[in-house]
Amino acid sequence: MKATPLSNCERRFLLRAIQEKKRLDGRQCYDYRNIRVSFGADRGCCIVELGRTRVLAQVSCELVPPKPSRPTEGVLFFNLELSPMAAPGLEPGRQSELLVSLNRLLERCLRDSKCIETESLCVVAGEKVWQIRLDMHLLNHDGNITDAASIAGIVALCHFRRPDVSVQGEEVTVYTPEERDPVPLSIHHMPICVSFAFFHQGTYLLVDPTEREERVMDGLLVIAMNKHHEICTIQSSGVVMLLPDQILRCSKITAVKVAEITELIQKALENDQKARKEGGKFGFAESIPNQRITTFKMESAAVDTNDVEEQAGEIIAKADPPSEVFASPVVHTPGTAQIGEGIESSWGDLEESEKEEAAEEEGESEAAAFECEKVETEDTSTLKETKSDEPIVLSDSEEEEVVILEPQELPRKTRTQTSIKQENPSKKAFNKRRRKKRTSR
Amino acid sequence: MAAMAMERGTAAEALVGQVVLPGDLLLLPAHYDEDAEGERLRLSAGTAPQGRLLCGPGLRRSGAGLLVTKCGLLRHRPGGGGAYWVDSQQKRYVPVKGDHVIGIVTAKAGDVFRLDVGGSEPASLSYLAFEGATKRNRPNVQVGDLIYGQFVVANKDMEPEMVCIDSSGKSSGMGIIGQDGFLFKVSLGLIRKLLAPKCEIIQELSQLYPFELVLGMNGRIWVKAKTVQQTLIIVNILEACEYMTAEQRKQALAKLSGN
Amino acid sequence: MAAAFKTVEPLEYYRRFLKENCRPDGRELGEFRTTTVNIGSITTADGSALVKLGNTTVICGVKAELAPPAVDSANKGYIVPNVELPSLCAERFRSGPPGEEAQAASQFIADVIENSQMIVKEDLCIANGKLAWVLYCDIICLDYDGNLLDASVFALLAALKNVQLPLVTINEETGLSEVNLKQKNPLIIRKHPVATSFAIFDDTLLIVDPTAEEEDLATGTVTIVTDEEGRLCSVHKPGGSPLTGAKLQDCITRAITRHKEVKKLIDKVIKSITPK
Amino acid sequence: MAVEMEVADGQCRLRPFSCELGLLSRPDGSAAFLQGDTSVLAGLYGPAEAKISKELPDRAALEVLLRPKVGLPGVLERSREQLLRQTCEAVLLGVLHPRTAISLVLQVLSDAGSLLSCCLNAACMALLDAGLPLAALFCGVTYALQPDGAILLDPTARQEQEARAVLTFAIASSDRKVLMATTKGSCSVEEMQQCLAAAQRAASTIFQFYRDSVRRRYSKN
Amino acid sequence: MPLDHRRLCGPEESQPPALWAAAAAEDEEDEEGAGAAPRDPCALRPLFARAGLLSQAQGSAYVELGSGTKVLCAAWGPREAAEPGPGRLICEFRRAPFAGRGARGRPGAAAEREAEREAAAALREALEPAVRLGRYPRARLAVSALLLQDGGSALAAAISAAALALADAGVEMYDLAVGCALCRPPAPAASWMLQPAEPEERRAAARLTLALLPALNQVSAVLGGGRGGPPEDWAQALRLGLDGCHRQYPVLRQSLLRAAQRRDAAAATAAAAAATSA
Repeated sequence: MKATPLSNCERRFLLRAIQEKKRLDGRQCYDYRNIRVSFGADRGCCIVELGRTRVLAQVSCELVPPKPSRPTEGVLFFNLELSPMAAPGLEPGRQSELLVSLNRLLERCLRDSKCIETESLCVVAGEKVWQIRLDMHLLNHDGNITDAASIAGIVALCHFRRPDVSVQGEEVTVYTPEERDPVPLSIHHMPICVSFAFFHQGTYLLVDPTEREERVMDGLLVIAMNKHHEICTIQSSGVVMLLPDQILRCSKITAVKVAEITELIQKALENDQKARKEGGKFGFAESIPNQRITTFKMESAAVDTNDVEEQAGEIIAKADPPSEVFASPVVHTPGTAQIGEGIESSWGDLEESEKEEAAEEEGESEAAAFECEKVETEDTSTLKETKSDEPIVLSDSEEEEVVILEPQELPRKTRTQTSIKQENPSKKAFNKRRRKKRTSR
Repeated sequence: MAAMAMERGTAAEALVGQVVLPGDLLLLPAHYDEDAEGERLRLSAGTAPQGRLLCGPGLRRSGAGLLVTKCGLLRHRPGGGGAYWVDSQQKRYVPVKGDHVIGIVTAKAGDVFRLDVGGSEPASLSYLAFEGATKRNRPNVQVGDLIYGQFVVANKDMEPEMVCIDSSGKSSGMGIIGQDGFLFKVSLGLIRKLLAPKCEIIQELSQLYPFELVLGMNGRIWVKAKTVQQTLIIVNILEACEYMTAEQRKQALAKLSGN
Repeated sequence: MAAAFKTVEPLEYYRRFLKENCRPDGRELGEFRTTTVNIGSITTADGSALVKLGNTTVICGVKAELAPPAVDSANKGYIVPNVELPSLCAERFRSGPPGEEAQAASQFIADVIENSQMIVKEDLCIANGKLAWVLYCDIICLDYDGNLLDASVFALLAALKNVQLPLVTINEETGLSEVNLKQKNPLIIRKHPVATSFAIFDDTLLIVDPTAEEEDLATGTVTIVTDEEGRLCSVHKPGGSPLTGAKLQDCITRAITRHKEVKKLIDKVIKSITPK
Repeated sequence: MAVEMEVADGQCRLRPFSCELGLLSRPDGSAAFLQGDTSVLAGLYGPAEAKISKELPDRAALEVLLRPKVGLPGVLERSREQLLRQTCEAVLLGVLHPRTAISLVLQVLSDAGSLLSCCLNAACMALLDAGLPLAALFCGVTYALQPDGAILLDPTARQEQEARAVLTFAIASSDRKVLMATTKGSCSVEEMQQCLAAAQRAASTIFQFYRDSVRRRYSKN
Repeated sequence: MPLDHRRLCGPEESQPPALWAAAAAEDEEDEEGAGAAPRDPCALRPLFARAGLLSQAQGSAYVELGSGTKVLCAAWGPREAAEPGPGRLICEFRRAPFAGRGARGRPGAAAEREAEREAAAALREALEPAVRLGRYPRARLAVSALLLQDGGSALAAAISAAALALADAGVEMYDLAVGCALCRPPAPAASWMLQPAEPEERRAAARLTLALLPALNQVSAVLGGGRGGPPEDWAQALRLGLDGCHRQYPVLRQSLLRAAQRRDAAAATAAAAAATSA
């Protein structure tokens, strides 16, 4: 799928609008788009919508042996996928440059910031630790994947609960949710990325660029920060010519945005927690915006299955009963058998014992010719080789293919060779001869 | 089985203006039944009696009736034998001969331009298919420019071909679209609505302030007003029309003109 | 003439035959091709079988290895089936890792094993939580002339019937496992699933055991797997032309007959190599 | 408990269904489909330009991708993609768009049982939303056979686990025929036919749900 | 997580049972060793060859050696290729996962792929001089070999089979290529041995595979290595190997003739059938 090209007039208009401090969606330069967080029924699952950009995140866990270098620490694994549904031009399984850099940035934001305590994920030092896996999927790309993914990632991590475990001696017991309440991860702080797009050689900057704005921007600056105003990651890309005070300005804006977003996240987490605790409804079904005309819901509906048994019985009764007549197998040689007659196959059919005699006889008559062929070779060595084929007899009724490697059990077929012995292969999968229907002509 | 299929069928007239789904069978008045087959043949042969029914987008002939192949609202135009078609809210454009569309130039290749029109393959447009163009006097077209043109060839088996002149060699409004202004995309359903004669939305908008507007059947809209701000307002209103009722739209417009 | 007609209008060519209730290769609509099985031909495998359905040829080799059971199923061994469609079996297959068709076939075989319980994974466990058998069942198509699934299921069954596992004991003192390669036992095969595939022609006609050509022209396929008790181990209809329940029942009826044929065949071939 | 009562009634229940159409801005068609807590998101692009290697001369080349929520797609996903693709192909009038590509991507959002039927429903809704020409609709229905032999409609993950067999069908809207069938576990012929007959009944309810969803969507035109 | 997601995977690690039966395994090897001792070093193994057995491939051949080696080959060509210049021969060599003794081969694993690629390259070396590639400009010829069971001398068998398959496909060739393998046992002063079996190959001090174009009497490929020996020693090996190739040639030729006859007969039958039906 090819992406639609950007026309010259769009490019010019967008840049002019930015100069006039106008944005397509009516935002101010430093405005973030609306953020919506919804949780799945599973723990550690959320969808974050940043305007029309949408990211799904899911956290999962598994008991694994720790890394040898860090025997008392859990393992963290992060992965963002750009699903081909997110935009035309994204292909499955392709590690584009964009994807690699996004993953590296998220890794730095979530792992290097040490926001998750990995020591608490150790079960048995050097033997078993929890591996926490965070999968993120971009579902719709309308710009600023970084921020959306970083929010989705941290929300999913906060929402996640791993099974409780206990260790007694060597025995590790993993409890089901019914036995013991699952435990949350211990998260020290929540780093959140805020992206700034730069235009006109760094003169203008926009927070949270949309996809179209990204297509005309010169460069991007991403700052990850937590609500304690600690910068966790800072990274620029593209052509960014920044003055020191611009970076300072950006970090101040970041602090404000991070505070807002953190509050929003916490509220969303609390609401979900409350719904779960009070036995209310939760999960994606609850977060579907009912008022929209594009959504529709149906309550649990009954399906009448009263007489399906009769209906099924009728179908079976009407069908013909299974035929009692069927072909009986013919065993050719030990280990090889066949059912069905007839159709020639180019692999040749396997031997049929009754015909062996015929083969034998013909073989005899050909023996002389065959030996001639082999004379020289047999002179030079005790050649154990046997012929692969019968020489040319084109009798139309019976033409066969013969087989050199006869099993020991059938010594009569060793024919002129005297030396065939131990190397006989034990089976005859490929000993074959062509059999024609004699009746055919 | 045939009986079952019949049971599903509903008289076409009864469903006009209603939502139909693929697989629905529309029954036509009985007198169409006998000669349903070979419909097209006779049409082209010109021997068909008047009152031949036209079967438009989203519908197929199926025995005596019509089979719906797209979801949307069933439309009917009386007159002659009448015409039925399905109006659907689709985003992806499929070129149709005679459609006026906005294309983006993606390449110049020999004597033709390649244009992205949002279909499954690029359309071609000859250098000479502009008003007044000759071998010497070629139009000044750059990659990335917008062109408003019309399909002269568009079918499923051939590469679509566009021109910017009508049959008399005049541009009649087609050609390169100005360098200013803004391009955006809406659903094909909305475009059809906007292009309908006496479209309320356009009429209401035109009372706000003057602006230029080009509507492509491929869902692309180019708009240019005096200022960036004014252009943006038009863009936002048109985009919002996708899901607004007339009532909501009037309220929004009133708010704007109040400002 | 006939050859040219076949090339230009293959579908019409087939229809002419099907109208007369027969197929270009002389079979009736409900007739299988010659089925041949040969077991034990690969001596480097712990069990093997070569199955031919007409031209279609499939070989299955089983290798048995030892591994600790998975944490969440401490009393179970593993069965790992994989179907390969190497580039030599037909022109359309590329070399390299398995494509969609091979992967779908692998999953189908895995489902048949699981659904039929032909081998109970608990039987493969040697010491709870410590040691279990891993049966790698590699099914390779050597010549693809249609109906891969039937041939593969049969080859798998025949190869598993052919498997001889050495005796493994756990030495109580040392806690180590000991393998006695001299003493071998066959696997316990609890069920004998047999697959029967059909191609759907022109949305209505069902023909059994389709060739590659027939599969190409068909508008869909159905595979029914039954066991010796006539239970359904798989009803696999991967899309294609819609069918009624009654048509599906016809397929099942044919599959039950086919099961009897194949079961007899496998019993006979196993008997032929069993030392008396 | 509730389940037993339903069986006693001779009735089976679908879990609450919801669906949102056109929720993604980039794809040409999109739909989220929820059955209870199971949910699948579908996005569709096309008919678009096909890669030459994938181009088909006489019809559109349909590609279906199924993305699991955790990890990369594997053999199971590949085999389900084949089921889904061939089901879609059976109703899609691909001959109307030769040499083009249609790409349908399904993302699992939550698997709480009957996932394959939810995938089928999401796929069909996305096809509808994209406005592709279809000869008919299809819907997915999953039945579980409980150890006591009773049949259970639209089972949850736990019910699937406890079941003796799980059968999933894709039913076409024309004549309620079977487009796709796949089974897990083993069952008798009678049981299979019962589930099929019941699935055909359930299909009517689901198609009505489709119709109501689309009606609501077009309610403001 | 570099897991193979295109195949069904079992446990991350598993061992063949023979590992746990160390004592027993040695016994077995000894037996084999003893059995091999009286083998005549110049003896060839029984050879079975058959051409034209696959229905889907344009050309095909199957070669089986008495030691248990089984190779199946298919050939296609010519097919249109994008790149200009003379025709290209694409060779593929695959080992069935169950082809070897001991642990199952892991298809797709790096080591496995590397070994297969090396064998494929050797195959191409051996075959290219035999094929009239100049006759197929802008075209591709393809040969795939599948080793079903490795009983030693596998590459040599694959070379013979691949040449047969190409010839069977009707590809224009100067000559057939015949492969032959040799090895030198580890014992000091041991002489080279023709067509080693798998255990012999495994223990060998030096190995050599060569391909001969018998009609032209030209060697098309030599691949060997191991503990060094004097040049005369290797020359001796070469002579022995060439002799081995020459001795195999009639059998291979015969199988091709057979295949051609069979094809003619089938065509005649088909023609007759068409005639009667008409």
